[in-house]
Amino acid sequence: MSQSTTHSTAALDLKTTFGFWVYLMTDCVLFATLFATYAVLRGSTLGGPGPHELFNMPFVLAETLILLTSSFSVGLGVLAARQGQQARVLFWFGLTFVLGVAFLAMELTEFSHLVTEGNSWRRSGFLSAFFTLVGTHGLHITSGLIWMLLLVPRIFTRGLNAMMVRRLTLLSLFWHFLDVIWIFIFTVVYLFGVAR
Amino acid sequence: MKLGRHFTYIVGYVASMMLTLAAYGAVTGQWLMGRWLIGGLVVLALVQLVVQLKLFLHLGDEAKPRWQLMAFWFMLLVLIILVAGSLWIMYSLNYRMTPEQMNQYLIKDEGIHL
Amino acid sequence: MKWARRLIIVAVLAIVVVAGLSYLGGHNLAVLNPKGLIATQEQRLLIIATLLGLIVVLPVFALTAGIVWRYRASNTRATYQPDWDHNPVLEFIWWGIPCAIIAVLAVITWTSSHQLDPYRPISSNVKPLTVQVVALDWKWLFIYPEQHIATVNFLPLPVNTPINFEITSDAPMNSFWIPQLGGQMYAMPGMSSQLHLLATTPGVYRGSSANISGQGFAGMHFNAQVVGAADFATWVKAAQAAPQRLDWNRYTHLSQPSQNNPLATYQLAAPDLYDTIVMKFMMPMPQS
Amino acid sequence: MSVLGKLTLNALPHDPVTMGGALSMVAAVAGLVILITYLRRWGWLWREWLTSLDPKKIGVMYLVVALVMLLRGLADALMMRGQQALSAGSNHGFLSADHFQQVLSAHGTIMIFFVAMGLMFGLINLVVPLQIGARDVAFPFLNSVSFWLYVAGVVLINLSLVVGEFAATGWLAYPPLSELAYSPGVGVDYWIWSLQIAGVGSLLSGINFFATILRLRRVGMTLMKMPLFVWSVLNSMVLVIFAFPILTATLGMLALDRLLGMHFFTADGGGNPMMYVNLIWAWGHPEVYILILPAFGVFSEVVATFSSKRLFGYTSMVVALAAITFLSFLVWLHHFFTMGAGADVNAFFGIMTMVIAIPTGVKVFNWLFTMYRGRIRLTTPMLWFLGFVATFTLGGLAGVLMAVPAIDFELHNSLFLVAHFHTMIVGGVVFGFFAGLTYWFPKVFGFKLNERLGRYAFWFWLVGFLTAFIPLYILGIMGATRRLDHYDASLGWQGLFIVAAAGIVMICIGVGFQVLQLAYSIWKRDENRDTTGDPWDGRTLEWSTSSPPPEYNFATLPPVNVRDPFWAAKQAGQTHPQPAAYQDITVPKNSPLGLVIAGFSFLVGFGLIWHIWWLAAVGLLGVITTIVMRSLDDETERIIPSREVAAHEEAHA
Repeated sequence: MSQSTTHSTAALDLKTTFGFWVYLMTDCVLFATLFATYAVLRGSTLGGPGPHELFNMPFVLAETLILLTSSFSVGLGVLAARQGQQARVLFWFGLTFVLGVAFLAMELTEFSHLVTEGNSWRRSGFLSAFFTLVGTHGLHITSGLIWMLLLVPRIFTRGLNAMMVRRLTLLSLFWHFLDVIWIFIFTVVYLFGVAR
Repeated sequence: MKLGRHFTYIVGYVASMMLTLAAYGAVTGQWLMGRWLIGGLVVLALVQLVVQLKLFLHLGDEAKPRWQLMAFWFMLLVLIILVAGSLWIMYSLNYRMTPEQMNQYLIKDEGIHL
Repeated sequence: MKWARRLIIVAVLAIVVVAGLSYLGGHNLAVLNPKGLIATQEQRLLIIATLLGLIVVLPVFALTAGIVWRYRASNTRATYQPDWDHNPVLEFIWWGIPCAIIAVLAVITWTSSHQLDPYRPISSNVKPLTVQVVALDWKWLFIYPEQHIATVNFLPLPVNTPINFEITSDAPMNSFWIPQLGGQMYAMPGMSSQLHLLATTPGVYRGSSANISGQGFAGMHFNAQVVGAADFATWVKAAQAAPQRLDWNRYTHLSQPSQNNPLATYQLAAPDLYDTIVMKFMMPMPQS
Repeated sequence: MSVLGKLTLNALPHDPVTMGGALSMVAAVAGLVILITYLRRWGWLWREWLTSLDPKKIGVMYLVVALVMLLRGLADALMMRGQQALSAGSNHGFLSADHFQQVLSAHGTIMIFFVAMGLMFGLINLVVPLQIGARDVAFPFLNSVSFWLYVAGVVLINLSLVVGEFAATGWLAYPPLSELAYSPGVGVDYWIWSLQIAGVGSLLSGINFFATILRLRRVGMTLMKMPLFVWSVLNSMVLVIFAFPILTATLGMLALDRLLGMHFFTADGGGNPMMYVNLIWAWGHPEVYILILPAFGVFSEVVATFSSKRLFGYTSMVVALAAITFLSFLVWLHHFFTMGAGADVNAFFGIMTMVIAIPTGVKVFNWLFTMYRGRIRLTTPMLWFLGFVATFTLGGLAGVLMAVPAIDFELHNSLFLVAHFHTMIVGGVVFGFFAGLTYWFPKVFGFKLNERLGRYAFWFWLVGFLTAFIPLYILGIMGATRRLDHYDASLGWQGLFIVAAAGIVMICIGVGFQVLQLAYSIWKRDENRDTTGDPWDGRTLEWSTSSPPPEYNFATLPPVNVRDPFWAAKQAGQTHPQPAAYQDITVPKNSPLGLVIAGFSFLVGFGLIWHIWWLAAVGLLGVITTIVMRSLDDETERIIPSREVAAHEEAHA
């Protein structure tokens, strides 16, 4: 809390992590709005295809497990960063990056598959809500990957100083948060959609 | 202590994996039907939420006063008010607005349990 | 000099109030001059709620004036207690009394919301008349399904007859409102909302749209002409012999944006015109 | 699609009135630029103000932009009142229907987003760090980014006057009117993107001050020892944090409808316009509480200081604030009772709405009893407070009336409603921020505002407001709906519209006096210079610094252990304890990157409005690269040597 000493890293960590956490809370409310709109528009298929015809469940399960694994690997990455093991940090964050790209690639194939079949976001209210909800999560994943790409290589030049550990921790918070959001997309959009 | 932190992540990972597969199985294997299935899926999702919040996001591990935890609780409150409120309002509006035959169509074709 | 200034202010205020009241006397205070069953009940509610509110508002004005006058800095005789900053009794009063007032108002709100729900049919031994209202781009279309007639921009109604309005729109969102007969109800495309009114006194009552719907919004007003049952019957017979017939393609021509449409009466050629208009927005999209 | 997307020469205004507005705005901006160049002040402006990260400088800039936008908003109001006073029967006034609807939409949007929010964040930046005894906000760079995003929103919305058009849909652009089918022009896009950009700025400010108040309070200042203004800002920031994401998502979905042809809120294609109304008000109602709570906070400070008394019922006031904050998330349906929801739903939200009147009433009573047994000095801030009590109480009563669904069916979207929310916003928010501006002006600038001219301004504002809006209450009862650009002469409404027009003229005279007051006070600043730092015999920490306070606010950070710490220090007679020795103080270095990020965001907005896709892409890329550049920059702070600190503190003591 005290400001009199030059910026002690502890105070800085506390303040920055708190600010970032509050940002994550605002993102939760943003996704809540998209979920509410999806739930309202769920029935507006206009006679077009509903969730039963559109979702390829094994494909989505694979996506979910990949993202879950990337959440696990980013956690280990931060642990390694706290213990200053530069090589392990690069390994775990590299793995997270690869898994993240894989998840994104699968999602984009699912989207392009839908669009080529004529079920684009223009088709009905339901599809608009589906593309926007899942797409916004996809955009967050993309920005997380860009953040990783710009941050992790700097370990070579800067090493694992206090600022780098703090920024890697914030990145892991963001990534875990995205996995939590995906749990609800997987459940509300896909599982509820296909449930009989 | 070193194993401790690793251990929490491993437990978190395995637990989340199992919860996801259980939910997936419940749907594709049709272990439960109708409202029971929806209820089951909600429970599994909430359990996984708690698991990831505690083991991955370390919710509540901060020193007192725990502002992050309080911010989370207030966010949850706003989220519930917003989603539940919106659904209650929109359900009441839609039910009173869409002509009768449209409601039947929704129930029959889309499987919406009005 | 000070007293002169105050006298002038009081005089000006008096003139303003008198001029205002005389102005209002000569004009139609629609919401406070109800001519329908529902509007009368809503007016009564408005007066009750205002009185309940004044129980708190008037003391606030009195207290403010008194305290500012008594404890003004120049009045050194007044007691000065800089550290007196809490009193449980006072707190109890200004938490308690407003809670009580709001509790009373809440009960009134709960009962009145259900009693005056626009979707609640009005119980009456007279056979209700169904009128289907379609808000178009900047004019009103009224369809009388049972009588097979339709009118544009004017709404004849029988007195003392419950009227079941079914309201939709083939244009941006509008709101169907006749202040002297009752509350308003939104008119929305692809949605059919309901409103139940009953006119108690014959006369001509202005109705208008209460929601901005584009350029011609200010022109979207009409007259609800409430007449006796016999006059209404004669008008219906005349309308049924109207030269113009309202079928689907005349309707599509009518629904093109236009303003200041002349009053018109049609024979209704397409009996389920209203449902088609509502379902029009539900049709599957052309494959895009 | 040409390289300039939809942008062509005929986007420039054609009709005389818009041309007049556009030319006068362009002339004003050009005049300003020429003046600054003539005075050779660009370097000074860039160094001292535009790239500054000092929250006090950013606060002043917020106030300047917000007050300029107040003038634009008032010009719109004048045009509306003029049109409605003239356009009865055969006379159609001087504005076409479409132009009138653009003016009313711009008036509403500018007044809420760019005047009220601007004044609020201006005051918060100036006062909160000082009142909690801190040297800076939690994230200084983020504060600069937020301000410049706000300015980007201001520039974008005003650009719609010169290039293209503005939304003709009302300040909340309800679909389906705001969808492509009924609003094909760029107007609605201008509305969406200026609000999105400014909205992100507001959200970041909300997070910034939420963290500042919770994390950077002076040691010993527990929550229950904070000044009431800081409490009101904390509650307001909670509302900002949890309400603005709803706005961002809803505007985003409307933008996707218009850009990618989606069907969220379209009339056809499976869209549900009612969901937009539901979501926009789920943000909309907390928004109006975001604005009014800091105004309540200002009143708590002003009334306590000018009654020379402790604030009455501190705990009760804090509980009332928390109750209002929580309840403001439970009331939004009262904005569309007439859409046709069920009686249970309407009744629940109606009852919740009237319950909010209880804590608001408690606050008013606590202010009255703060004055009780005090020594009341009727300075201008106190006059603004009394104006607030006079108007806000009536407005509150009208609000409780419309909380009852069955009554709201008769009053919704009528001029009665318009008069109600203007009473709440002008009587509450504007009077509150004017009181705050006058109260803290000497602290920020070092000299007091002229009292006599301030009183004239107040009386013209109050009488002008009542003259403008009491006729609207009556017109609403007579069945006049809002947003009418024309009405029949036979209705007998014209008389009241003319009285209302007289009212707005009086308000403009009031604003004239405020401009005169500012100019006169600046001219005579040496005579009423505030040398003590405590011009009003204040009670809280900000009065313990010099006026204007140094960049680092406080040389030393002694712990606080009581409410109204400065008042206690004055009673104990040691207001300026001299420490043994002063230390170096670190302050954030100036940075232009906040302005650059906002500049690129402006390009993204402009590109998306006019479908100049490459420009939007360039803008986005620019934003990302600037953020990365900022994260690479390590030396973001500079040291103020201890002798400089000592020099200033000796001068002030």
